Amino acid sequence: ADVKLGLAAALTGPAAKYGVAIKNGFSLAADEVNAAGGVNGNKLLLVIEDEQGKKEEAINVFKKLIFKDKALLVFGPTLSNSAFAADPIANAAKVVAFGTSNTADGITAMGPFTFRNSVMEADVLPVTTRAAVKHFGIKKVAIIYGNDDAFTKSGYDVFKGTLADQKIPVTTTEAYAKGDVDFKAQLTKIKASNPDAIVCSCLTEEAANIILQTRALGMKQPFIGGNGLNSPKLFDIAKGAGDDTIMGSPWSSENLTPANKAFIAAYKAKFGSDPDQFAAQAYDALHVVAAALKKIKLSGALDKDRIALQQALPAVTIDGATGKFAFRKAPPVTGKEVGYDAQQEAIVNIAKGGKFILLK
Amino acid sequence: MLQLKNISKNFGGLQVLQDVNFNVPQGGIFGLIGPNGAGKTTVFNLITGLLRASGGAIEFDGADIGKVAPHKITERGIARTFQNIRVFKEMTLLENVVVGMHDHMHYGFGSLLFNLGGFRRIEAQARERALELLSWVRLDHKAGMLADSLSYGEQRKLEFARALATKPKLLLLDEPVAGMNPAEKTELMTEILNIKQRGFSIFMIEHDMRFVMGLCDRIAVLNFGRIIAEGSPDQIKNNQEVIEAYLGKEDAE
Amino acid sequence: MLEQQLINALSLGSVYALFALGFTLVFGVLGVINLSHGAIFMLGSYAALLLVEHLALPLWLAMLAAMLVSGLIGLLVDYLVLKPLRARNAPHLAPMIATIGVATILTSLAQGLFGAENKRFPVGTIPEDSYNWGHLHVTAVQIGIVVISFVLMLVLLAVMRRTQLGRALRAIAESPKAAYLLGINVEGLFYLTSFAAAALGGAAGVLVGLSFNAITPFMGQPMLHKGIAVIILGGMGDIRGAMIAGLFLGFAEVLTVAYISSDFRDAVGFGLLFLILLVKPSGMFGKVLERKA
Amino acid sequence: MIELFTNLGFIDWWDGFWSTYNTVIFGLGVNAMLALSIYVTLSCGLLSLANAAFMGIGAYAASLISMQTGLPFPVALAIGGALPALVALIIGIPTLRLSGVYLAMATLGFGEVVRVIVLNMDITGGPLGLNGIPLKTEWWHIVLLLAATLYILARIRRSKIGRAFEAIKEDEVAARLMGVNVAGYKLLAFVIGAAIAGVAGGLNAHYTFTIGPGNYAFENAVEILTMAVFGGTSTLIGPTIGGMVLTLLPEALRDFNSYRAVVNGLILVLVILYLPKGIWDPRRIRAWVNAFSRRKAQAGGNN
Amino acid sequence: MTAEMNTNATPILQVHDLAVSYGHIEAVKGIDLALNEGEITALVGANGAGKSTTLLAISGLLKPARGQVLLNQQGQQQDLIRLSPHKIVQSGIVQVAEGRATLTTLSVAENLALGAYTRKDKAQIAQDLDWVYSLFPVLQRRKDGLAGNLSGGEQQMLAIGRALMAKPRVLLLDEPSMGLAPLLVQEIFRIVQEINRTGLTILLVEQNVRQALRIAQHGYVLENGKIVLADSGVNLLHNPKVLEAYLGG
Ligand SMILES: Nc1ncnc2c1ncn2[C@@H]1O[C@H](COP(=O)(O)OP(=O)(O)OP(=O)(O)O)[C@@H](O)[C@H]1O
Ligand SMILES: Nc1ncnc2c1ncn2[C@@H]1O[C@H](COP(=O)(O)OP(=O)(O)OP(=O)(O)O)[C@@H](O)[C@H]1O
Ligand SMILES: CC(C)C[C@H](N)C(=O)O
Ligand SMILES: [Mg+2]
Ligand SMILES: [Mg+2]
Repeated sequence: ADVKLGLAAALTGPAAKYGVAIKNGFSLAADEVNAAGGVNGNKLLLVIEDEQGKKEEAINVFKKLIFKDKALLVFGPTLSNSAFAADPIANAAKVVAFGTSNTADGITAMGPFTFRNSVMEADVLPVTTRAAVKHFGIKKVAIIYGNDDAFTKSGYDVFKGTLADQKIPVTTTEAYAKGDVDFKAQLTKIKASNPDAIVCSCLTEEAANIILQTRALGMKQPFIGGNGLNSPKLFDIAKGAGDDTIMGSPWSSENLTPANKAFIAAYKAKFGSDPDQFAAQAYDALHVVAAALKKIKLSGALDKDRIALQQALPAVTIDGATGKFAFRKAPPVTGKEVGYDAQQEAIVNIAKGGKFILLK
Repeated sequence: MLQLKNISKNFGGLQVLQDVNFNVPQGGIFGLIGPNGAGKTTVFNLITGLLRASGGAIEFDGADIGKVAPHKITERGIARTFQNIRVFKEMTLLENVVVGMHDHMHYGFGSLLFNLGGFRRIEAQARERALELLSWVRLDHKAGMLADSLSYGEQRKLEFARALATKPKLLLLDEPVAGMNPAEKTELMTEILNIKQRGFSIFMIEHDMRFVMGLCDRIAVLNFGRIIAEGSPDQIKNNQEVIEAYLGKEDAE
Repeated sequence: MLEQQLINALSLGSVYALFALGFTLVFGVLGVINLSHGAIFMLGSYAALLLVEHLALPLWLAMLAAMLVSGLIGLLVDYLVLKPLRARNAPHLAPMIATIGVATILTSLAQGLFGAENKRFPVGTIPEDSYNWGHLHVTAVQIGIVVISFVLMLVLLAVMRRTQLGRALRAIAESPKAAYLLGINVEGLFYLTSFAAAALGGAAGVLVGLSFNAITPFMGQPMLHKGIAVIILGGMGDIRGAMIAGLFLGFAEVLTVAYISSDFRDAVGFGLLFLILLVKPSGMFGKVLERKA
Repeated sequence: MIELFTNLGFIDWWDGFWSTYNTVIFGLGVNAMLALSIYVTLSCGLLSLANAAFMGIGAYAASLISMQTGLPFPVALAIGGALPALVALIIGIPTLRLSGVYLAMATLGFGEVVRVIVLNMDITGGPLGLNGIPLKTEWWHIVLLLAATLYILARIRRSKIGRAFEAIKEDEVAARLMGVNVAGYKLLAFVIGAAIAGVAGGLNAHYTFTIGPGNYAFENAVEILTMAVFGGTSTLIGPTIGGMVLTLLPEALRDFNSYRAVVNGLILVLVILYLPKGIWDPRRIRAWVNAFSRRKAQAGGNN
Repeated sequence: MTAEMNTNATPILQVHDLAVSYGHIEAVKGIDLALNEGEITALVGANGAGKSTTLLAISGLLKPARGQVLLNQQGQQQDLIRLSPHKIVQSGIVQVAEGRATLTTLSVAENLALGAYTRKDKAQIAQDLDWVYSLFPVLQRRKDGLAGNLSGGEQQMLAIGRALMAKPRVLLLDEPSMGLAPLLVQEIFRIVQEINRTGLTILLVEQNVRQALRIAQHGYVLENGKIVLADSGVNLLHNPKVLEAYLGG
């Protein structure tokens, strides 16, 4: 029988650029698995729903996937913001919620059924920061971040801690809100504080614009950011102005492992465009689940199977597009069972000529 | 019962009333006349608390009401009609009148919430009384219609009934017969006399001289914000200054 | 830094003002808070973008064409939605709610047609580097925005204050019935207003698209919020008020960031609005009729 | 035996259906309450857009109580209603002097201020909002509170308070001179609306697991208004229906996928165009009924 | 109807079988009126008889259920029913509506300027403005103030003045004397006669029945939406029915 896997992704709305990549990554992987005869003879069937990048929709979609479509597990949602809203439902229903792009702190603290293969900001940013500091000889930085989004805010918190740990003084901290387009006031202030680099906990749209406006103000500082910046979109908008931006991610197109090469080629063949981190993580996530499914025997009783899957998952390791992957139990929270984070090394990239390449 | 003492009012630089003094006696019908823009409506607005006087005092039944809020003034027993009709257009005639009884409907919140006897009795009485008031102005047959569907003149009558519903001691009428034809005016004159008989005091502004002279016991004349004459209808009719400023030579109607 | 911030404020304020001009015009004349103004603004931006990208039109021509396109969309919205509501004597909130529906439709259509992604004008559409005086940096778009906003505002102001057309528009604003009795072609002027307002919105869209490189189907929404604050601050329907209030908001936001904290930037607009209305219940420049009865 | 099977099938189906759609179903009641909360102020001629903020205050208050104290749910809900009412009382006094759109915008401004405060506070979780709010709302809570709201509002409507509201809506000056304490009644309407919105917020928070500052912003304020106007604001039935229909609509349109919002918007526009006074317009319905019975009578006469 | 209608005068405006309803209520039930060129025609009737409704229908602000409003344009009869209101004004029919329709947020001068909206003859407009100011000096004194701040009577003057600025061929006056002081009432009737003498056709709706019939060549009496009497002004003035019903005996 088919194994139904739910996917809640932001296919429309401002986060669609991530969501569509995610969807592509999943369908690519599912096709591969099915072409190879499925898992234990069962075909994988993706049930894809659009959660629009909104909390409320994420909740609705999760419920639909879990209760109506009776999916064995649910991937997504795209944004951490939505994950905070939707994952508790999966936990309550004892269904695995598997995030492939949620990087905020505390996602997996929501319960034992929360999994993610996206690497937490808390793991990525310290590495990124250290590399950037070394590369540019940075003494002090300014921060700009979106203060009304779970992901950008949580990224900011991590940056703040990291910078304190690494003893890099912060000249000024500036915030913006979703949908803002004019950052000149904040940037002028940053300019006056004269930092060596600008740390940006942002989603791509804002980041690109921030970078452009920084340059228009005659500032030359490089940017440091997290996976929010990791989209070709950044360069569509910012063009060359984005150069020298340093970004940490578990995936890079230049990471020439066989698995990654195969992934990139297959993706290009299927969709005619270059993949990105989010496609890669989605692609890997499906393979992780496929590996877990191989290990269990589906009984047909949904409740049991769901739990079986949850129990099988933590032990899975694969060598995927993002490299070697394993799960790691999330940091404990008193009085609560927790889920599983990704155990993966971040790769630090630098933007050159309109794309991210490995920082050597 | 109502005393205006040295009332003055200005809007920005425009002096609209200056040292206006007069008394409206209890029980009678008092008239205020004067050319357009003399400040008559402004006097009403001051009395009913919609405007604050720039100087002077207004006393009603011996108490100063110069700073009392409009709804409190109504509570004290002054009601009015408006020159530019202000009925509640989207409400039925009956409801319009019942709104006027607002202050006199005493039931507790509990009674309201659980539709207790007190609530029902008071509401029923109010409706009954409203119908009666509407019948005074011959609108009872339209009681259930929306006020919006009334013609101009009918709306005036509705305002009249609504004002009476507040059980005023003093009724202020701002041009009550504007827009009515002579027959209707005559009818309303009888009505007003009836009301006076029932113990209401009336203070009216009106440009229709036959009406004013026929009804009022006393008349004050306002011109450019000053009282230029006060007296009985006959005195006013023959006052040279009033004739020049207001009445005109030949009395046409 | 202050000088630079003042320049930032002036250009930001001009954007707000320009957006608010059309918005307040519609309110002033039609008495409708047209919540689709943001969507029309967005479409103006896309129109110019498409013309520049695909037809390689020069910018000034693309801008005029975009104004025409958005003007026509405004006209269409008026014809299909606002006019029937006028004819049916709809209660005053109905048109506003209907324009919410229109905004939803236009936004999601744009999303379907152009995608949800950020777009920008091709590099080189306008000179991108800034003019520098010492440490001051001003871009060509910034200058363009300020100049165009002021010119459009002055023209509109002159029309409203000095011409018979302007008087007629104000007459309609107060009472269409009275206007009809004066022989004013009320419906015609409603259309004209909707067209002109939308065209102004479109112009604002093009300028914002040019200066912020963030053309998205959703770009109208935040602008709409600011626009609402601006037209209220300025006194509903008051052209000059909208202009001044737009600038004022720009300065308030920028100076808040500069001297208080960027955390409060978004609260400033509505926070000020809240405070100012408490002191002046009809906005900074709104006139009140005092006459009560 | 067969019966038992079908019953089991039904129960199974029902379980799935209920678990999938209970948020939507709960949303029916909560949104009806929200639409009613704005109806109260509208019925008094106040266009107040603060209800989203009041809902938020109620939601945060109730959730924090549930999450951080051991107080029972009814207490949390009661405080969720009382706190916004108190806030309404305080801000109402200066704000309610405003009229029309100016009031709308001042209240919107108030909402924005509340949002930014919540965004910058620690106890509220800042932009992350509160997550993992215990699931305490049950269907009958909503039914009960919606019914209570409807009952109380219906009683008020038929009383001198309701008439005073209506008179104020039509003509403040005239109402004042009919002895109506206009400022007082406006404040009353504002406070009642805030309390209803607050309770609705508390209920909502306890079945959505999560709340955040973005849930009570501009769009939400406008959406609440939309529900009321869409349903029709001349009776209590209108907002109730409006809240429910607009909750169901997006769900019903799920099959339109990416054009769902287009269809949603289109329906909104069309309904307003053809029913400018909302879906539930008693006068129109009466007219239809009359026309229908007349036609029937005619048909009867012909026979 | 024994009226000896003035057969020399041609009707400039003819209302034929006009019926107007508000929802289910028929307020005007198929009436005929004829306004002779250069004459004053009075239309009288009780409150709610349908006078204002008739005028609004002629001006195109209410869409009648049936009937015609025919305007005589150089010998051609044009039916105005289908025209939109501003076209009707452009063809020379101007109304001073009940309740004045003052544009309260515009200044007095702007109100007057808008009266001349359909006109292009600038020089003549300026002259007419002076004339209106001379008729109503208070308007000149308050010309820059907001019209909404004028007293009731002042607004009435403004409304009439504004209509005169339109230089109409036919002037429809709905209770012009309402709310005016006695002196001014005289003045208004004098002005009505004066402008009538310049060739203007006037349809006068008045509650001041006596005065109205005194200056009107023709009069109609409207009752419950129907014309019940039509005669010359003088005759109506002495008609016992009219005396009883409208003049209070
Ligand atoms: N709010 C205001 N601002 C400026 N002027 C005002 C205001 N209210 C009234 N006025 C002016 O005050 C004067 C007196 O107005 P008021 O309405 O009292 O006159 P009135 O005697 O009632 O006249 P009428 O008989 O025409 O109704 C008028 O000239 C009017 O224009
Ligand atoms: N908007 C409306 N809706 C419903 N009925 C109306 C409306 N306006 C007027 N009517 C009704 O139509 C009839 C005629 O009204 P109209 O205003 O024409 O009377 P009128 O002769 O001008 O009276 P008045 O002398 O009082 O001004 C009245 O019975 C009135 O109740
Ligand atoms: C798509 C990504 C930018 C999402 C982001 N990492 C988040 O957790 O919200
Ligand atoms: Mg007056
Ligand atoms: Mg009339």
